[in-house]
This record gives sequence, C-alpha cells and structure tokens, in this order.
Amino acid sequence: MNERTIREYSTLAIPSQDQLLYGVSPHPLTCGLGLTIGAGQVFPEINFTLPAMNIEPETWPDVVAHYDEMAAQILRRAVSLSVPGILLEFELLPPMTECPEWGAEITTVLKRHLIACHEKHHLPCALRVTPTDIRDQQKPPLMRTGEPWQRLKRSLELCAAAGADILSIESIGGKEVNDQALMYGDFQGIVFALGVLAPRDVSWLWTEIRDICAEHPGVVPGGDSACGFANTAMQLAHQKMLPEVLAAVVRAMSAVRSLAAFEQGAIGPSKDCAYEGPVIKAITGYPISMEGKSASCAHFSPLGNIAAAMCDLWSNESVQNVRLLSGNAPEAYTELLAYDCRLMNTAAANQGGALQMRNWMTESDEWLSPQAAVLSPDATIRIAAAIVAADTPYHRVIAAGNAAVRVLKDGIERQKLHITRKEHQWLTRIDDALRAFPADEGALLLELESQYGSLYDKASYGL
Amino acid sequence: MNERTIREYSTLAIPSQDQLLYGVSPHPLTCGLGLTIGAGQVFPEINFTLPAMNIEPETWPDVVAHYDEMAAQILRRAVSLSVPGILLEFELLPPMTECPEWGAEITTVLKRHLIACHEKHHLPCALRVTPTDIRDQQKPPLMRTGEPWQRLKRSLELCAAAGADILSIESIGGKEVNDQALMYGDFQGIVFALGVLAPRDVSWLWTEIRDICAEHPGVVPGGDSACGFANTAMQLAHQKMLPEVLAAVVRAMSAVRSLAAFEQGAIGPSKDCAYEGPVIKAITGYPISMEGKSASCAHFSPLGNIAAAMCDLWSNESVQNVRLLSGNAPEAYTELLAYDCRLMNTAAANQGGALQMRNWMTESDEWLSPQAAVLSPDATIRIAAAIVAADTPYHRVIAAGNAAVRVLKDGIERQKLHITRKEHQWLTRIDDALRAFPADEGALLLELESQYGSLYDKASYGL
Amino acid sequence: MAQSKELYDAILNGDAKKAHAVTQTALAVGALPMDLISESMVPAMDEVGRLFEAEEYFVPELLLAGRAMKSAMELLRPLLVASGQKLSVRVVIGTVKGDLHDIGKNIVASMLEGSGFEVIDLGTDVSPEMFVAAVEERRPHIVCMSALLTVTMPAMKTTIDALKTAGVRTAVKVLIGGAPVTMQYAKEIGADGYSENASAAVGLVKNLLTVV
Amino acid sequence: MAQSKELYDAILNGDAKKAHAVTQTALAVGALPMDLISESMVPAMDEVGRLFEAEEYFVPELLLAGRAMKSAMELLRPLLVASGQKLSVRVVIGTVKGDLHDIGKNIVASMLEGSGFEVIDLGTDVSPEMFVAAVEERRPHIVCMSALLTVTMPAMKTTIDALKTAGVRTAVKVLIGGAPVTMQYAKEIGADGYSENASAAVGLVKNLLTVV
Ligand code: B12
Ligand code: B12
Ligand code: SF4
Ligand code: SF4
Ligand SMILES: [Zn+2]
Ligand SMILES: [Zn+2]
Ligand SMILES: [Zn+2]
Repeated sequence: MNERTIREYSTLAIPSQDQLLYGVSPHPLTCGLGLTIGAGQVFPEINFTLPAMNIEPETWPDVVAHYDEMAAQILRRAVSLSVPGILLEFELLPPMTECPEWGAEITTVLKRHLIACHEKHHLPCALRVTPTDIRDQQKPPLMRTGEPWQRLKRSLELCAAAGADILSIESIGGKEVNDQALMYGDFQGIVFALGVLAPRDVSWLWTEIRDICAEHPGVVPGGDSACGFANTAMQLAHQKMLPEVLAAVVRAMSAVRSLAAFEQGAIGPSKDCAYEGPVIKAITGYPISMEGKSASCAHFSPLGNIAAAMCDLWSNESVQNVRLLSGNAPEAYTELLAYDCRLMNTAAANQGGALQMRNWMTESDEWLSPQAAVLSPDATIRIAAAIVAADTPYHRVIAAGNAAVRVLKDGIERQKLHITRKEHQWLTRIDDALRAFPADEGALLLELESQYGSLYDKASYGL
Repeated sequence: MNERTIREYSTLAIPSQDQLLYGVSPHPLTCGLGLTIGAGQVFPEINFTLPAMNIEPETWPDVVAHYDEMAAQILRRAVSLSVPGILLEFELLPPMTECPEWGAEITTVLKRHLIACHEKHHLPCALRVTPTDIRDQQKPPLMRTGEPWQRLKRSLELCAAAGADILSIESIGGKEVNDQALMYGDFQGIVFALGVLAPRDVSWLWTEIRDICAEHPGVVPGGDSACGFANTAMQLAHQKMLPEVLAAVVRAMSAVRSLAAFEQGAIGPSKDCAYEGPVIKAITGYPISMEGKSASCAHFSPLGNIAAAMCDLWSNESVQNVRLLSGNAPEAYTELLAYDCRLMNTAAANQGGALQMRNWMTESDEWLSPQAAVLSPDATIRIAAAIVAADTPYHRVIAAGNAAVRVLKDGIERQKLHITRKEHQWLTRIDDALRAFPADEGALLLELESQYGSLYDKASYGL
Repeated sequence: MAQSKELYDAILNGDAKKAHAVTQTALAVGALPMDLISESMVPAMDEVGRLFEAEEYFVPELLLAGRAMKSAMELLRPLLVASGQKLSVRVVIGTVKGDLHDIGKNIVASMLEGSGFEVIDLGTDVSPEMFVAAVEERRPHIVCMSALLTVTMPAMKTTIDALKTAGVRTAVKVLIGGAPVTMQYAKEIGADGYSENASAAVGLVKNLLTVV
Repeated sequence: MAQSKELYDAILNGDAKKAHAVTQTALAVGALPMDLISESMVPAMDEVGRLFEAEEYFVPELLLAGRAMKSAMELLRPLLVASGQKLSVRVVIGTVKGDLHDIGKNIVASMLEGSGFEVIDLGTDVSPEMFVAAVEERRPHIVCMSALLTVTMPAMKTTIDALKTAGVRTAVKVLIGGAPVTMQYAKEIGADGYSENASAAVGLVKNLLTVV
C-alpha cells in the first residue's frame, strides 16, 4: 500500500492572522449572475427545505410549489433590504438525488427566480446546488461503483446542466468507520477514518466533480464539508453524549479531508456547515461560507459569533418552509442574514473595522467552549500551519489534532478556558493517544483490521 | 376644555448622544430574581406564544403544557449559553385576559420555572407580564368603565399576585381614531389621536397600573408601547400601503403618548415593540427594550441593526411554539438573542467599544429607510429635545413631528437619504400639515368633530 | 368623450364631490349609466389599481378613489336597479370571533368596494352565528373572513362548519386571509380561496365569480 | 459479596473481558444467575445511568458498560432459558425508509441493550414491510422507529398503518423519536410514545412494560 504524496499547499495563502478577515480572501470568486465572493463584502447564503411531507410522484407538484414560494419570498426580502448580493443554496433531499431529474427540476425553478430577479433588480446572485451523498446505502458502502454512485453522478451532471452555478457535496467516505469510532470514543478509529479513508474518497470524488464542472462552463466546483464527521461530533457534544474536547479535536482534524477537495480543483466557496472553513481559507486562500447563530433554525451551537469571524458568506444552514408570525421562516432567516452581513460590512467599510469586529466576534465565544476555542483566528493559523507542515493526510490529521490539543491546553494554562474534570481526563487521553500512533498509516490499517475491517470496502478507497 | 399641564421632563436625562449607549441607562432597574437592567449589559428578552390552536376549557391543559415546554427549553438554552441574565415576557392572548384566572395560571407556571432555574443555576432573571388591552370591544370603546376594563384591571392584579415582576401593556386609547386617519393619510386625525386622545388615556391607565404595582411589593410598572399606532404604520409601509415617511413621522410622534406612562410612574423597561424607546430613554433615563433583526420571527422591518443601538434588553417580539430542525422556535430565538447580546457586551467590555459598535449598528441602517433615520442617536436626541421643549402632549406631538421631518429633510439635503418622488410629495404634504395646526387643541377637536366625533367616547378621555 | 374624462379624473384624484357633480351633469345631458360605468369609472379604478401596483399610489389614494367611485355610484345605482340591470355582486366580510384586528380587513373591504362590489362589513369579533345570519339575510355571493391571531384562526373552520350546518355553505364562496393564514390552511378547512394581500384578494373574487 | 463487587466494577468500568471472567468464576463457585443479575449487574447499569445523567459519563463509557454487561449475559442467558425463567423483553428498532441517519437510533439501541432488553436492530432505511416482517417473525413487545428528516417522518405513519393492515398493531407498543419528531406528531399518527433523548427512551420502554 502506497502513501499518496501531496503536491500542493505546503505554505499558507494567509500566513498571518491579521490578514485572516471576514469578507476578503486572496482568490475572490466571481460566479453566477455577477456575484463576486471574497472581494470585500460578506453576503447571505440562504438555505431552505421542505416542511414535514412526503416526496413522491403525487406530492411532487406541492414540492415544486414550496421551492417556488421560498425562492420568491427570499428574493423579495433580499431586494427589499437592498442586500448587495446573495447566494441561494439548494441542498437536495435524498429522493431528489435518487431521481436526478427531480433535483434538476428544482434547480431550474430556482435559477429562473434568480435570473428574473437579476434582470429586474440587478441583484448579484448565484445558486449553489448540493446533491445528497447517497453512496452509503449498502453495508459496507460502495463509493466508486454501483447504482447509488451512478445516480449521484447523474444528479451532479443534471443539476450543473439545469443552472447550478456552484456544485458542492457533503461527502461521506470514511463515515462508516468514524460513526462507530466516535460513539466508542475510539481515537484510533477516528484518525483512521479522517486521515486514511476520508481523504482518499474526497480526492477521488472531487476529480469527478471537477471534471463535471469542466464540461459545464461557468459551473464552479465549490467545496466539501466534514459535516457527517465533525458536526455529528458537535451534535453529540451538544447533547452531552461526547466530550466537547473530543468534538473540538475532531473538528480540527476534519479539515484535512475537506482540503483534499481543494487539492483536486475545488475553488470555493466551501460549504456553510464546514466549520473547518477558516483553516481551508488560511491554507488555500479561497472564500468560505460559515454559519453560527444564524443557523439556530437548524442546530444549536457554542459557535454563534466566532463562526462569522472569517467568513465570506454567512448562512443559516437550513430552515423549513413553515409559517411564523412575520411570514415564512426562510424569508425571516433571510432578513436575519441580511442584517448580520450589513453590520459586518459596515464595520469593514471603516479603517480597521473588519479586524476590530472580527476580534469582538472571536472574543465573544472563544473561551466559553473548547469547540469555539479551536475556531479563533489564532487557532486557525496554528492548525493550518501544522497541516501544511506535514506530508500525507494521515500525518496531517495527527498534526492537526496535536495543534488543537495545544490550543486547548494553552487556553487552560492561561486560565482562559475552564473545563470540567471529566473533560480534562478526556483531553489527556486524546493527547496520549496522539503520541502513540505508528509512523506509517499501513501499520494503523493492519492494527485496526479486526475491529473495523468489515465496516468498509477497501476497493472504494483504492486500498 | 383644559389643556393639561405637564409637570415632569422638561430636560433630557441623557442630553448628549455620546452617552446614549446600549446597556447603560442613568436609572438602572433591579427586579425579579436578581436581574439588574441598564447597568452595563444587554440581556435577552424572550417572548413566546402558542402555535395555531383554540383556547378553550378543553384545550387549556394543552395550552399550559405549551408554556411549560417553552419556558423549560428557553431556560435550558440560556443556561447552556451562559447568558448573564434573561427576561421572559408573557404577552397574554385575549382569552387569557378575558378570563383573568387563566393569565394568572400561566404566570405562575412561568415564574416557577424561573425560580427553579435561579436556584439551580443562579441565573439572574425576571418575568414581564403584558395583559391584552381588551377595552376596544365595543364601538366607540369605553376606556374607564365597563366590563372589559374591569377584566383587564383584574388581569393586571391577578398577574401581579401570581408572580409577574414587571407589568406592561400596549394600550389602545386613541387608536379608534388613529386607525382610520392613518388609512386615509389624514394627518390632522393622526395628530389628534396621538396628541390629544392617546396621552389622556395613557396617563389615566398608568395611574391605575402604578397603584396596582404599589399594592404588590416588588412588582414594577414597566412601560407602554405605541404598537397599535406606530407599528401598524410600519407594517402598512412595509406592505407599500403607506409612505415610509409617514410611518417615520408617526413613530416620532408616538413617543409622546408612551412618555405619559413614565410621567405617571412607569420606570421601565419599556416594551420591546416600542421603537419610541430611545426617545423615552433619552428623556427619562430609564432602561428600554428593543427588537430588530431578532424579531424577524414576528415582523419584518427596515430597522434590523439600528434598533439595537441604544437598547438595554434585546427582544424577539414573539415567536410561536413550532418545531424547526434544531428544536422549537422559542429555543432557537433564545440562542440568537443570547449571541447578539454577547457580541454587544463583548464590545462594551472594551474601552470605547459600546460607542463604536453602536455607531456601526446605526450606520448599518440609518439612511436606507426613513423609518431607520428617525431612530439614530442623533435623531433621538433631536426628537427628545423637541418634546421636552414643548408644554402639552398636543404641542409635543407637533414638535416631535417637526423634528422628524427635519431629520428626514436634512438627510435628503446631505444626500444621505434617497426617497422616491412619491415619498417626497408626502413629506412635503406632512411638513405643510404640521405648520397648519391651530395653537389650541380644543380648536382641533372642534374642527374634527364631524369627521371623527362618532368614533370615540368623550368621557373615556375626560373630555 | 370630454365628460367621461372629467369623471375619470375625479375618481383618479379621489375627489368625491367632483365625481358626484360630474356624474349628475352627465346624466342630465343624457349619458347612459352603463356607459359612465364602463367607459369612465371602471377604467379609472383600473388605473388606480395599476398605480397602486406600481407603487405610485398608497392606500390613502386608493381609499379616496374608492370613496369618489361610491359617490358617483350613489346616483347610478337606483337608475340601474330601476332599469332591471343586474349589477352588484355582494360580499360579506368580517374579522372572526375573538379577533379585533381590522386594518387588513378594512383594506380588503375598501378595495373590493372600489372595484364595484357591494360590501357588507360585519366588523370585528364576528361569531359564526353572525356570519350565518348575514348569509341567510343578505344572500351574498362571497364571504370573506380575516384573522390575525393564531388562536383565532380556528374560528375560520368553526364558521365554515356553521355555514354547512345551516345548509348555506354551497350557496357562497368562502375566502380567508390575514397574516397567519396560509394556502394550506385554506385547503385544510375547505375554504374556496386565500390570498396574501388585498389586491390579490380582488383578483381572487373576480376569478371566483367567473366560476360561481 | 466480594464477587458481586468485582462484577459491578467490571461493568461500571466497561471492561468486557473482566466481566466475562468474573461471571465465569462466580458461576463456577455456585452463584445463582438471577442473583448476579439483580445484585451486581442491574445496580451497575443503574449507576452507569446515574453517572450519565450527572454528566460524569459520556456515551463511550455507556456503550462500553453495555458491552461488558452483554458479555456477562452471554454466559447467563442459556442458564436462565434452561431454568425456564422468562427474562427478556424484545425490542425491534430501525431508522425508517429513506433515512440513513443512525447515530441516534444506535444510541437508543445500545442503551436499551444496556438496560437488559433484547434489541433487534434492523438498521437504516427500513421499509414498512420490513418492520411488519420483523414483528411477525420475532414477536417483539416494542417497536422503535427513528427519523431525522422531515421528509421521512411520514414513513412512521405509513409503518404504523402497515402494522394495522397486517393485524399486528395491537400486539406491540410503538415508540418513535429523532430530532424532528414531536409528542404531538406521535399522538397524531397513533404511536404509543415519544421521547426526546435516549435515556428518556429507556424510561419510556420501562413504563410501557408495566402497562403491556
Ligand atoms: C397593528 C397590530 C395590532 C393592533 C391592531 C389594530 C387594529 N385595529 O387592527 C393592536 C395594538 C390593537 C393589536 C392588538 C393585539 N395584537 Co396585534 N398586531 C398588529 C400588527 C403589528 C400589524 C397588523 C396589521 O394591521 N397589519 C397590516 C395589515 C394591512 O395587514 P394584514 O392584517 O395582514 O392584512 C393583509 C393581508 O393579510 C390580507 N388579508 C387580511 N384579511 C384578509 C381577508 C381575506 C378574505 C383575504 C383574501 C385577505 C386578507 O390583505 C391585507 C392587506 O394586504 C401585527 C404584526 C404583524 N406581523 O402582522 C400584530 C399581531 C397580529 N398582534 C399580535 C398580538 C399578540 C396582539 C395582542 C394579543 C397583543 C396583546 N397581548 O395585547 C392583541 C390582540 C387584540 C385582539 N383581540 O385581536 C401578534 C399575534 C400573535 C399570535 N399569537 O397570533 C402579532 C402577529 C404581532 C406579533 N408579531 O407578535 N395588534
Ligand atoms: C450527522 C448528520 C448527518 C450525517 C449522518 C450520520 C449518521 N450515520 O447518522 C450525514 C452527513 C450522513 C447526514 C446526511 C444527510 N443529512 Co443530516 N444531519 C446530521 C446532524 C448534524 C446530526 C444528527 C445526529 O446524529 N444527531 C445526534 C443524535 C444522537 O441525535 P438524534 O438523532 O436526534 O437522536 C437522539 C434523539 O432524537 C432520540 N432518538 C432518536 N431516535 C429515536 C427513536 C426512538 C424510538 C426514541 C424514543 C428516541 C430516539 O435519542 C437520540 C439520543 O438522545 C443533523 C443536525 C441535527 N440538528 O440533528 C443533520 C440533519 C438531520 N441532516 C439533514 C440533511 C438535510 C441531511 C441530508 C439530506 C443532507 C444532504 N443534502 O446530503 C443527508 C440525508 C441522508 C439520508 N438519506 O438520510 C437535515 C435534515 C433537514 C430536513 N429537511 O429534514 C439536518 C436536520 C441538518 C440541518 N439542520 O439541516 N446527516
Ligand atoms: S450540518 Fe448541515 S450540512 Fe451537515 S448533514 Fe447536517 S445538514 Fe447537512
Ligand atoms: S408589534 Fe408586538 S407588541 Fe405590538 S401589537 Fe404587535 S405584538 Fe403586540
Ligand atoms: Zn452540512
Ligand atoms: Zn448546508
Ligand atoms: Zn410586543
């Protein structure tokens, strides 16, 4: 078994945390209908979904009507609040990927709204489309062959053809191992999933996505998200099911797999739910999307303000089309995002304002939770630097984990971060585990074979 | 007919806009379970209501269960995010005021949650209770006598006895005239409603509320809201049914009636939906509650950030107990408020930070809408100064209207504010109308007798 | 036609006195009521609607135009009735039981009136029994209900059920509206239509009539 | 009893090997299976539950304890069955059709197992037909369904309907859960219970059993 050698990113695109600001990135991206991301302003990225309902041929007209209504109301609000630009994200639900024509139909509907709005109001805007990674339908899942992958591929193609401006995905390679390892708090399994399996799948998958984009001029390969890994850990920590320190370290390590998409040609914006975004931005210089308090409709988090500190798009993750007192929830969250962005952009329009506001956003949350602590500009640079200094994904994951542990320990030492005795024990346990890894990923693979070997398909990872 | 002479408030408690900051007010208020408002920090005020359902004896247990669930989830989130304090607002729905025992029962339930949470987590907290002003059940409405008023009074008493820490109301005296005047854009009728009728009712009503509070030690007379006047105008402007400039001027004028509550003994915090709050704060020095982007669950507005610039409590206005992807909407909005407050408080903890953040919040919205323009610290001081310089509510309303028109015209002249030709015409029309009022309110009353005389009951206003 | 232009302008400018006077003069020199309506008044109200849609007019202008239209109609209605022309579509409207919000309802009522419908406004806090009584006594074509509170929305269903029980449900079309109301809710409770705002409400009534 | 304390500790510390060994020794010296269960194992799992509630234990400790419990039970189960003691309450669990989220479901399953129930895990994307078949073949007392997507929630209703059609609905209690699910939804579709999290789910199952 060969360790793959990584060509790119041995240095940071943004080497100093003073340049790691919201709204600006070294490689701004122009896409869709005149939207330039990362060139000075933060824009809302609004994501929306169906209320509780069946998706089947009989209800399909209702499904389309929901998306039609949501797009109209979101854009009405955006125009009424004079937003300087907006990104719509359409995250397909599983049946819409299973039946690629369905996803493409909604894509068309949404794009039509954007075009009309752009023509009438000159609103710079774009559409991100994110098919569901449905490759985990059998156990062990097949990643590179089989019906689910064929459908997913077709979904990506049809959505690109139907008007997507950006293609993204939340890929799940390695998750079959990570899920179990996470629940048992087995750090070896987690490192194997995040450092060996996941990066291999992301690399492979993103050459495919990059090629699809190449065939559809104007369609941009966006980015991936470690959602199924790090956000799962975050949810579990939120429910007091996993230690916060574990979730924090997993977050840092998850950046390595998402970086692999950029190594293969993704150019941003990364996904909103990818809280590893700042690390990606520091390394690659591409713009990122983030979410925090603005996503309280989709999940709670200890990252409300700090998540915005370095974002280029500010998102609500997902909200159902249910009625609130003001109107429908997607419109309500559009208003929220619009004002949050406006405040950030107002500060940024003043000399030194972006840095000041960024620091306050950071200070707001940084030491109230280990998960926030690893998201600060300082921690971001430390983790990013550790990653680029290592040579393979496997070593990078260990390096990222180590950097995160240092960030937490430093915080504790400086009496900034206060954690329970129990969390302390876990932090020590993680620290010890990180020191004990074999130098070679092949050795780890063998070591874990009996425990995890049956959970994943080797060929799916080129192993 | 006598013009009433105003004793209090001939000067400003906060004379300079540099001292008009969020989180601090000259007369901080300690109430409930150790919550001190206006002494340096902004706290969330969370308001919550039922989803679509009937309130009747059969459904009453479900109603109670909803409030029980909402309180538990809101406080869970508050604790989990380490908020430094929180205010819960319970706005009674009409049947809960009609049947005062019902309102009192919910008050008890909510207070029980606060007490338990305070004991377990030492969370400083308090409960604001706002019975519905149900006095407009007949036409013309009777304000000082009759069954509805008796029930409303009993509701205030029972809620005070059941554990309310703050009593508030959104009173509706004068609305019977204002509604029609507003819809016909009849400025004379509006001034009559806001300058003659409404202040008389507010003064009368608040001596009653003050007396009820006096009988229940620890219960604070909070404040009133011009919601039925100014927020109605805002909603209508939002729907493009009334000019924005009219809504802006009405907003400024509405402060006069709400001020009357403070003249009679209210000591804050004023109501969240009372966007006249900053003017009240500048004049009286009592803390205020405000809402903006945080209330997108309840209504849209052009005031998302600027509304926070001078607040002491930051509110969501109202949200139904419906399920979102993260959890229930009241819990989701608690998270939002918590982070917004945390960001403001973080900035304020730094030298000059509150002023800097306040200015950005102001700058964010100020010139994008006439309704935002009259909410700036500068406009607030100008309107407040105009009010205290005049002698009667009638003259104060005209003075406030004039000040608002000046604020808008200055903005236009400085090419900051851009409004349509049509809005311009209305602004001129309003300006002209303001010059044409008789010096004496008795003359206006006579002039409008034929048009509005049948809509209101003179005795209800001591006329 | 000069006279027609004067009436048209009077309505467009919301000048009720002028509209009344001009109509009187026109009738005196032999103008036909139906001509005045179709050549001056309807086009004027259409233009008012267009200006409103284009955000050139606000509600005040709309209501004043409606008032002017009404003052002209006062002169024409008896003539039309006498000549046996079936003119008016009757709409009963009200805010449901327990709910006192009436601004939205009033705007809908005014715009319907402005569009030439006969509107019977039952006010606010209208019980199901009162709606039923109004339907039985006034025989409207359309019943409109408004609700602004989530806790009064269910009264819309109760009212429709009461109409059924009274055996008059099929005699009318029922429209509902107000901020918390949705199309889905309208479907659920078996209303015939819903609209998000007052101008759409007028369109809705017109559409329904082609089906009545 | 010394041995009992060792088994208790082995489970509390999640040491499966030790738990197995200690149990073997205890049985060899004549301990009664039911005594081991009621005096060492159940108290250990109760303590694990308490520590979890007190936020002293996280899920990993919980799962490891469950695993240790299981390894001891492997030795005891055949003895209990042979002696004719009715022991186990059977639970069938799965994530509903179209839904692949399984973390929550897995935790619920593990905690139920940890509490001594026999759990048959059907996995994810389980069709109504598969639930029906499992009920018919395995005769569980309880069926648990999990859903994390709003678009798969309706499959819970479909599954309950399928159980009815197959005539086995009354033979089992049906529990549902998952982030988007609410108590109200449980009522609506006629489930027997709902809980917000895994530990409450265990309580729910225990409560239902006193009623079964
Ligand atoms: C103004 C107002 C008031 C005024 C009402 C003045 C009046 N005469 O109507 C006052 C202050 C009196 C008031 C009182 C209360 N209110 Co109020 N009020 C509002 C507010 C700010 C604006 C409503 C309004 O007039 N909008 C403007 C009109 C033009 O819009 P509209 O009504 O939606 O109508 C349009 C369409 O819906 C449609 N339409 C309307 N009806 C119909 C009918 C048909 C057939 C069709 C086709 C279309 C249609 O066309 C209209 C024009 O486009 C809303 C906030 C909001 N977001 O709506 C709260 C709001 C409705 N009120 C609310 C509350 C809680 C109350 C009180 C209970 C407060 C209290 N605790 O005292 C009381 C209840 C009184 C009662 N018994 O009804 C809540 C309701 C919450 C809930 N659980 O349902 C709201 C949503 C505010 C909030 N965000 O919390 N209120
Ligand atoms: C992790 C995760 C994933 C992982 C799943 C990993 C796995 N093996 O399960 C991955 C990345 C694969 C994933 C995929 C998708 N996901 Co997902 N996911 C999540 C996330 C972040 C956490 C879920 C979780 O594991 N929570 C932790 C567990 C412990 O909690 P729990 O499941 O609620 O379980 C507890 C209780 O509910 C209860 N319980 C659970 N089941 C039962 C059963 C019974 C009987 C009882 C009594 C109790 C009970 O006890 C448990 C323990 O306390 C949520 C966000 C969220 N807010 O929940 C989104 C979320 C559920 N996902 C969402 C979406 C949209 C998707 C995708 C469609 C994304 C896409 N476009 O590709 C796909 C769909 C895949 C599919 N076909 O199912 C949305 C759903 C939106 C909607 N419209 O419904 C959510 C809400 C995220 C969001 N905010 O938008 N997801
Ligand atoms: S956190 Fe967001 S993006 Fe992630 S699985 Fe969840 S939904 Fe998808
Ligand atoms: S804006 Fe708020 S407070 Fe006001 S009537 Fe409306 S609900 Fe009540
Ligand atoms: Zn995601
Ligand atoms: Zn997303
Ligand atoms: Zn309010």
